[in-house]
Parts: sequence; structure tokens; C-alpha cells
Amino acid sequence: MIASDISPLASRLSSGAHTRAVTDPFHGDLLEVSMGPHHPSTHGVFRMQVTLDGETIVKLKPVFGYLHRNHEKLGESTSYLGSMPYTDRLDYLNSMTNNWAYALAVEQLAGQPVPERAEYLRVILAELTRLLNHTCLAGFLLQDCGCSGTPLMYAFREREKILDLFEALSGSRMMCNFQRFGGCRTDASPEWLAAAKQLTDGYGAFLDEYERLITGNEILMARTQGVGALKPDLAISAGITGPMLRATGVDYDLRKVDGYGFYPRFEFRVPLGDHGDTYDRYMIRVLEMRESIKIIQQAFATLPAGPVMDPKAKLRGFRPKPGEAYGRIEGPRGEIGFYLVSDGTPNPYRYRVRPPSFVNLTLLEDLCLGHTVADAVIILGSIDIVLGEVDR
Amino acid sequence: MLGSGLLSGLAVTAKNLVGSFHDPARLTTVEYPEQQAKLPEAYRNFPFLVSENATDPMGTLRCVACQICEKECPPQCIYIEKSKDKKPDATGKLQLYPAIFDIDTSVCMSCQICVEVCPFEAIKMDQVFAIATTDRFDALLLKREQLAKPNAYYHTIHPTEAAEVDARLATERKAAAEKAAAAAAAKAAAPKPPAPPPAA
Amino acid sequence: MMALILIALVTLASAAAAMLLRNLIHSALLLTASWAGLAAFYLWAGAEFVAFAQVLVYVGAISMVVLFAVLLTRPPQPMPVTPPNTLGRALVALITGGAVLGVFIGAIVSSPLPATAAPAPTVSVKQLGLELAGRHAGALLIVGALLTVALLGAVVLAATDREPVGASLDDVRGRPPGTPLQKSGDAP
Amino acid sequence: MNADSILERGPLLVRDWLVSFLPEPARWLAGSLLAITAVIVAFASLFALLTLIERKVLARVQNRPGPNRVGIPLTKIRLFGLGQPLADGIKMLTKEDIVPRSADRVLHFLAPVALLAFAILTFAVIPFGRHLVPVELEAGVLYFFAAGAATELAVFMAGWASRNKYSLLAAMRALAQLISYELPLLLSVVPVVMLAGTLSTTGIVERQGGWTFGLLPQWHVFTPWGAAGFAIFFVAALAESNRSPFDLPEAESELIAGHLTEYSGFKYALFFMAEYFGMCALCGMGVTLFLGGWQAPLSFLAFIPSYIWFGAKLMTLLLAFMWVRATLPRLRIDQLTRLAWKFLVPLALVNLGVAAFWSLSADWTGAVRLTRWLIAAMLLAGPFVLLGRKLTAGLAPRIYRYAT
Repeated sequence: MIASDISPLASRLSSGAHTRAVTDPFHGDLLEVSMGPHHPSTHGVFRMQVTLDGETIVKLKPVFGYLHRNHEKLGESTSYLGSMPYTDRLDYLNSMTNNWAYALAVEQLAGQPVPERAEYLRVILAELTRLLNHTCLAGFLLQDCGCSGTPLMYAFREREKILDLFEALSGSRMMCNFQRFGGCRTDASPEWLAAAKQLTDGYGAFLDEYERLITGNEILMARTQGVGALKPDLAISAGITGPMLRATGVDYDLRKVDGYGFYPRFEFRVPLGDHGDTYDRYMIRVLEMRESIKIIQQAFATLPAGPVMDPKAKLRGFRPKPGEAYGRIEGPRGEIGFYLVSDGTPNPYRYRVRPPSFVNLTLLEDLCLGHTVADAVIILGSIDIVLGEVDR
Repeated sequence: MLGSGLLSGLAVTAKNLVGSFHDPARLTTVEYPEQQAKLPEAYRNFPFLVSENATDPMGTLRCVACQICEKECPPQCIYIEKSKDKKPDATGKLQLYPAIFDIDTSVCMSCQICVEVCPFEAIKMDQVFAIATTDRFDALLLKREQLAKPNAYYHTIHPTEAAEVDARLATERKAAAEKAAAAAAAKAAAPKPPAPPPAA
Repeated sequence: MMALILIALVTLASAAAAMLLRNLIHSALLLTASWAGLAAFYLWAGAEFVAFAQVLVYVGAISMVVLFAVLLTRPPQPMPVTPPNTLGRALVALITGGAVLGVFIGAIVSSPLPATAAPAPTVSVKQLGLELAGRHAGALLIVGALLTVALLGAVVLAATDREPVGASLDDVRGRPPGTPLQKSGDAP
Repeated sequence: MNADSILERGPLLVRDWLVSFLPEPARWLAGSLLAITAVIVAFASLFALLTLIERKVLARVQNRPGPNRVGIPLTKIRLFGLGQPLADGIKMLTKEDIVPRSADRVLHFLAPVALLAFAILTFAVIPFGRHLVPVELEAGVLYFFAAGAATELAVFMAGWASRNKYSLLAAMRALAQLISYELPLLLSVVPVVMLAGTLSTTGIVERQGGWTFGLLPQWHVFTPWGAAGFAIFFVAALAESNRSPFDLPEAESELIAGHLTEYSGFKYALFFMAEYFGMCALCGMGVTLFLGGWQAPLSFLAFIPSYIWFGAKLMTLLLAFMWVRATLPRLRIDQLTRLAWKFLVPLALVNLGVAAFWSLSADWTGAVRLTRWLIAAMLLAGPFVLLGRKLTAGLAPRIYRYAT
């Protein structure tokens, strides 16, 4: 965050909308506390340079880059196929959606057709990843609120069942490396499909129990309602995407907007919030999980037969014709996109990732001003960031 | 009424407490080393070189040191040096073999791209994950001898995949054998050329 | 008799130490120790109710008020320590000290002490309660109000008499991260 | 069951037999020393057991087995993890005790000692059994809260002595929490003392003896003001011992370990021992005041010795503490103090009024007693709903719309 006094946000802040003038006698010095990078609740190596007046936050400067692995420059020196396993490590919780976004971008670049069964399989895997991610978030957010591990353990118990499915299909729980340009690496066996169907049918019951455990809880409502409220216009101008944007009431879901991957064939709804605060962000994700279950069940019902990989797709020596392409999908955290420029050689000329959690993180200070340290932790939790994706 | 949310939460935790003693859906802990979870067949971790039989692993390696996997491996953790001489492979054709084939397991991320790009079905993914060693350097660099494992082992860890690979190889070898036989027959039927062509 | 001397020693020692130590927090805690010594006196005298009330009120609550007061206020400037080397000042100190001591001894000697200590009247807690709530209810409420007012007054007085030291919001925003804030007075 | 069965007077007989070897003047001293060692040994082993039970209960709630590996060393016997507290104890003893250079050495050492001392002091007046009261005091309840009140001092010392930003912030939070919850704690006990007519703990337990129609015990918790008082006491006890919804001082997610950040080794273990002792003491007092101390729940069950009943009730209350810890998220510091001042204290005062009404209407007999119950319940329910509505103003589960 560059010197914030020139940006318009600062002028709005220093007008003291909700921060008292610091010089009145009852307030002593400002306490400068650095939370992280080694801090139990910052979801990875992320530091917040917080200036406190008593308990309320007067200034918050996010500091990150500790997990920067030069992903994009590396992409320029490896082949298109070689970058695919690295996309698993971008958002290490949802490797299937990262792979799909990258494969989509390369397919648009090379004009590579994809068989129907592969698209259906990709939709099923992406919605399973969304279930996995939102369950994880619910667990982490409530862990930050102070429940000593119980909701987190329930969330991880369900997540493990989904990861077992991914392991049986792609060979690895989290580093799936499963999509190829022109389809999926292997086909889903009937036993796998039966197991996946049984899991999604049982998932609704888990969500009901989870909501009974937490959503009506007065303490949680007190801790999250009205905390870190985000206004729609600020969200749009800051480029926020995903559940965080929909929580403010803006109707923007790439699955409906772009209509990629046969999503228009499935009937599902997009939940919208009204206040854009932490409670809305949490509840939107829980409702989205219920919609994902519907999509997966419809996809299972109409899964066509046929090849899962386009026979003419070339694996090695893949040289797309010079040009550029930007492939994007609605990842669990927001719009994840890959911008590729090809100069005809096997390596991309420019390989750029548009990570949703990095963009959503830029508004952390605006959401936290005027709140206490305990709220800042929850607001960060509700933005749902993964440092692998933020630092790339 | 104030507190009803808290009470319903307490009820759920009580149900889980009781459930964790008898309900299989909630009894999910596998107490590793005593109990081992069954690995799915598609599980992959660290590659290995396939040799035709266990008696002479170095002699019957399928790998012909074409170095495609070395080029395609994203983290570049494979190092191959071709052999000077040649030896006959399964179909009798003279082929090179790798004098040195090292994989640095501290760099390898088991992404299985080498298996996809290998045209000779010579390298496959193993299912070994507990390979802790005390030595940080040499022990993590697996040499050719440590990497080579017989085809029978391949059948034990990936049965369906191994069966397909063997079927495909069998058809290819049969086709190669017929072609060689046809070529030999054609050569025998054709008039005796002045001098037999040098060894192919 | 031994217990009485022991308790007296502890109370006087902690009170004296509280006065002499430079570290304010240490002296506040030692003050609390001397109040606990007072409670021990009551216990030795057999008045359990008063002893527990003393511990509950003083060691529990008033010590917190003192500590908060110490934390909230900072000395505006370091107290000037005048060297007591001049003979005149030492003389004056001796005279006043001696006079006060004389008054005390005079009072003690002249007070009519009965030969044998009369046995302390055994009063049950129930009677104490009725007495307190009955005849002395008014006094009890007034003392309570007095304490609250004293506390609030102390906080307001302590906070307003020093000039604002806090950094203004604008200066905070413009300052590059990591540079220390305005040097706040060191801990007392 | 007559009061002097061999089981009931057992511990006393043992003590008298042991003390009989000493000359007359030292007998009283030896007797009280024996009582002290008995209480400390009992509650120290309960502390060790409680750490294991807490981790097992928390684990089972989260569908995992909990510690079950530490058994007898060098053998395969696992003992269901009973070796775990032993292992934790040894680990804590052998860990290096780091004192930060800028720390205030004297206070840094004194804080855990003071906290533990005050926690143990409170055990003196809790009646563990019919004849098992360490110290028979006429103002027992007042003594209990006097000893408990000084824990704030020790928490402040710990926070201040570590001279570190986080622990100072946490010490302030801890003080605000302890002070604002001492009031509801005391106010919830006042009706009990008022109705029981005595401050001595044994007197209060005796008054709760007897069973109506042989089935319903006359414990305070089965009266309207007793139930409300117990609820307020339970919530305030949770806050006083820094337990789950109120474990703000050591809120891991915000201030790492709060005022315990700069402590390691055995001092850290002392803090936890003090916290568990404080929890046991508060639960013991809760059982004494509201759940009929060592009284048997049913008349025909009275042959079981009284200290067994006290132990059983104490364990149920402790398990309730753990159950709450496993479920509820944490409150923020301002919500916590608002809950105390704007909800618990007014409710406790109303409860005082209801208790007064209850004692005045003591002589209503026959069918009118039901109306007495109803009036008392209504007098409590009204403010509860009104204050509850004001406390959670604007908080409600929301209905969400869907994009077209």
C-alpha cells in the first residue's frame, strides 16, 4: 500500500469519519503493534502493521511478499505443460480450479476444442473444490472467533472426504495436476462417480448440522454482524470479486456472466447479501455451498459418455500461434484469471495470474479502521486469503 | 429467546461427543503406524524405472535414455547420461540405455509429467511416501540402481494401469515382430543382394 | 503475643518500603501488602468479618484503583530531589520529628488502660449485619459514594493536568512505517 | 442413613488416629496440617486428571480420540493416555525458564506464586463432606470471595512484569474482565445468603437438606430465584476463571498468550494450575450454594457417603465448563463488559427482589404455592426478555435474497 495520504481513501479517513481526533486529553500515545508474519491467525506468512489508539485501529498497513516464489517469471521459462503443476501451488487449497483456469486460458490461446464429458467433469470438480474451500473458510473463521477447534475439526472431517475423492481420481490430495489442454488427464471410473454422488447427497445433512451449531449463535452474531461492512461502490471500484462482492449485494458471478463450461445448462441461484459485513460474507458462502450441491447433482444426472481428452490434442511440442488470451473462471475466492501472450515458441512470452485473494486484500485497511484488534483478525479471516496466491 | 442459538450449538457438540464413540461417519481417525489407511490405486509419489524382470534389473531396463523426461520435467530434477554401447531391448532391437539416471527426490514434486511424456512406458509413479533418511544430500539423490523396479512390482501397485500398459506393449511387440518377420521374409524372397546390409 | 509483634513488623516494614522505593508499581504493591497486614491484625484480634471485609475491599478493589491511577498518570516532569546536606534543614527535620513523637508517647501514656484486657465481646455476624443495615445504613451509603467520587475525581484530575502528548492523526499517516512514534515518557 | 456411619466419619477417624501419637498442644496443629495436605493432594491430582479429561472431552467432541499414547514408559501399555499429565508435568519441569532481560524480575517471579496462593486459599471454606470442612468459619462465603478477589492483583503483576506490549494490553483486558464480573458473582450469591440466613458454608448446605415428597431435594437451584442465581453464577464463574466464551486474556487468535506470553517452564505450568484450582474452587462454591453441597439428591440414596455426592456434582459442573469451552466462540472485550454491566448486574438485582418476595411469601400453603412460583418466574422472565432484547438489538439471523 503506497503512501496512503495521496490516495482518495486517506482523505476520506483523515476526515475522522469514525476515528476520534487523537490529541484530546483522554488519549495517550498510539501503540504500534506488528501482527505477524509469524502470528497464529494470519492464514500464512502475512504481517499487519497496526497502529492502535487503545483498542481501536487507527492505521493498518498490510505487509506481504514473504511467500513470493517468482511464479510468473518462472512461467516464461517453462513449457505450457510444465507450468500446469505449478498452478496447483498458487491457491494450494483449490488446485482443481487453478488448473481449470490455466487450461481454459491455454485452450482459448490455441483454439483447442474440449469434449463434452471433460467439461462436465471439470464442472463437477470445480464445484467440489468450492464445497471444500467454503467449508474450510467456515472452520477457519470460527476458529478466529474463538471456538477452540470444534467447527474447524468438523470442517476438516468433511474436507478429508472430498480430498480422498481427488486422490482416487488424480493421484494426489491437494496437488492434483489433473487438467490438460483439451480435457482431463484420466477419466472418472464408475466407482468414483458413485462415491462422489454419495458424498454430495450426504453433504446437505452436514451443512444443516453446521448451521445448527453456529449460525444462530448469539455470540457469533454479536462478533460478526456490522463488523467490516463494505459498501458496493467501494467494492466495485477496488475490483473485488467473488463471495466478498456478492455479500455487498452486487450481482456478479462469472458462472452466469461468462457462461463457460456448460454452466448455463445447470439451474442454480446466486445468493446476494445486503450489508456486506463479515456475517454476510460467511452466510453467502454457506448458501453457495448449497447451490454447488445442486449443480453437482444435476451434472451427475446428465453426465454424457465419450472421450475425456480431445484425441488431436498434442501433449509435447505444443506451440500455440502467436497472440494473447485471458481465461478466467469463478474460483471459490473470486475471479481467478490467466493472461497469456504467445510468440509461437513452446514457452509463453508473458504469463500473468490474476489472483482473487490478492485483489480482495487491498481493502483490508478500509474494512478494519475503527474496529478493534479482535475484529481485524475476523475481517481478515472473512476475506479468505491464501498467501500462495497473494504472493505468487 | 436469548441463548437459544447457544443451546442448539451445545446440543450439536453433545451429539458429536456421543457419536464419536459409535457412529462410523464420525469415527474417522486412523491411528497411523498401527492402522494404515488403504491408498487408492491412482496414488502417486516419486517415479521409478520399470525393468522387464527382477533377475537382471539393469539389463532389462525399458528406458532408452531418450532424455524426453529430462527436458519436460518442470523442476528439472532428472539427470541422464547415455551409454556408449547398445544392448538389445525386449524386441531384440539394439537400443541405448542410461549409464547414469539420477532423480533428486528433494526437488521432485511427483507431478507425473515424466510418466505422461515417456514414449517407452519406461518410467512410472511409485506409491512410496515414507522414505525419510538421516543424510540430507546423497541419500536423497536416487541412483539408477535404486530407481529400477521390476514390472511385477508395477502390477502390484497399479494393477489396472499396468494391465493396460502390458496389453499395449504386447500389441506393439507383436506388430514389430511381424514387421521384422515380413522384412526378413521379403529379404529372403528377394534376390541375394551383393552384400548383406551392415547391421541395422 | 509473638504473633502480634510479627504482624506489626510485617505491616510497618511493607509500609516503610512502600514509601522509600523509587519504582511506583513496587511501592503500590507493597502498600497492598501493608493493608493485608492490617487484615492480619483484625484476624489476630478475632474479628473475622472485618478482616475478610478489609481483604475484599482493600486488597481486592482499592489496590486496583491505586494501580490504575499509577498507570494512568505520568509525572509531568521528574521530581526535583533536593540534597539534604545543609545542617539547617536536618535540624528542622529532627525538631518536627521529635515533637510528633512526643505527642504520640504522651497520648499513649495518658490513656487509662485497664489492668486486665477485657474479653472481646463475641458478636455474631448476623448481629453485625443487622447493626450495619439498621443504625449505620446511612453512613455505609455515604462512604460508598465518597469512594466512587474520589476515584472519578482522581482520574479526571490526573488526565487533564498534563499537556496533550499524543501524536496527531495526520502526522501518523504521513510517517513512513517503522520509525518510532513520539517518544512517550518512560515507564515510572 | 445416620450421620455417623463408618464411611461418613472415615476421614475424621483416620486423622484422629494419626494425630493421637503427638502430645496434646501439637495435636490441633498436626490436624490442620493434615487437612491442608489432604486438600492440596486431592486437588493437585484432580488438576492433573482435569487436564487429561479436558483434552479427551474436547477431542471426543471433535471426533478424534484425544491423547491415548503416553502410557508406562518403555512398554506398549497405553493406559488410555493416563500417563499424559505425568508427561506434561515432567516436560514443564524440564523446560528452560526464560525471563526476558527487561522484565521486572521480582514481580515476574511473584505473579504465579501469588495467583496459586490465592487460588489455594479459597479451598479452606468449601464443605467437601458432612464433617469435612477444612476451616469452620462463620463468615465462610465472605472469606471465599475475599481470597478470590486478590487474583486480579496477580494477573496485573504478570502482565506488567513482562514489560511487553501484548502482555500489557492483555493485563488491562484481564483486569477489566475480572472486575466487571466480580459484581454479578457476588450479587448472585447474596440471595442465597439472604434466604439461608447465614454466611457459613456448612450452614447453607444444612439448610438445603430434606426432600419434598421424598423425591424433589430442597436445593436452592430448584427455586426460581435459585435457578436464575445459579445461571448468573455459572456465567460469572466462567468469566472469573477466564474460561471459554470469556478467555480474552489468552485469546490466541489476537494476543498470542496474553499476559502469559513471557512465561515458560514451570511458571507457565503454575499459571495453569492456578487457573484450574480457581475453576475447581468456584465450581465447589457453586455446588455448595446452589446444588446442595454434599446432600444426596434422593432420600433413599443417602446411604452413599456425602463426599461422594460432592465429588459427583463437582465433576458434572466441571464437565459443563468443558462442554461450553468446546462449543462457544469468544466475546469481544466491549461486548463482554457490556454483558456484565447491562445484563447480568440488573438481572442479579431483580433476582434479589424475587428472593425477597420468595422469603416474604414463605408461609403461603396449599394451591397458592403454585401461584407463588408463577409470580416469581414472571418477575424474572420479564426483565430477562427486555434486557435480552436490548442486548441483542439489531442482531438476528438474516434472510438472503437470490439474484434473478
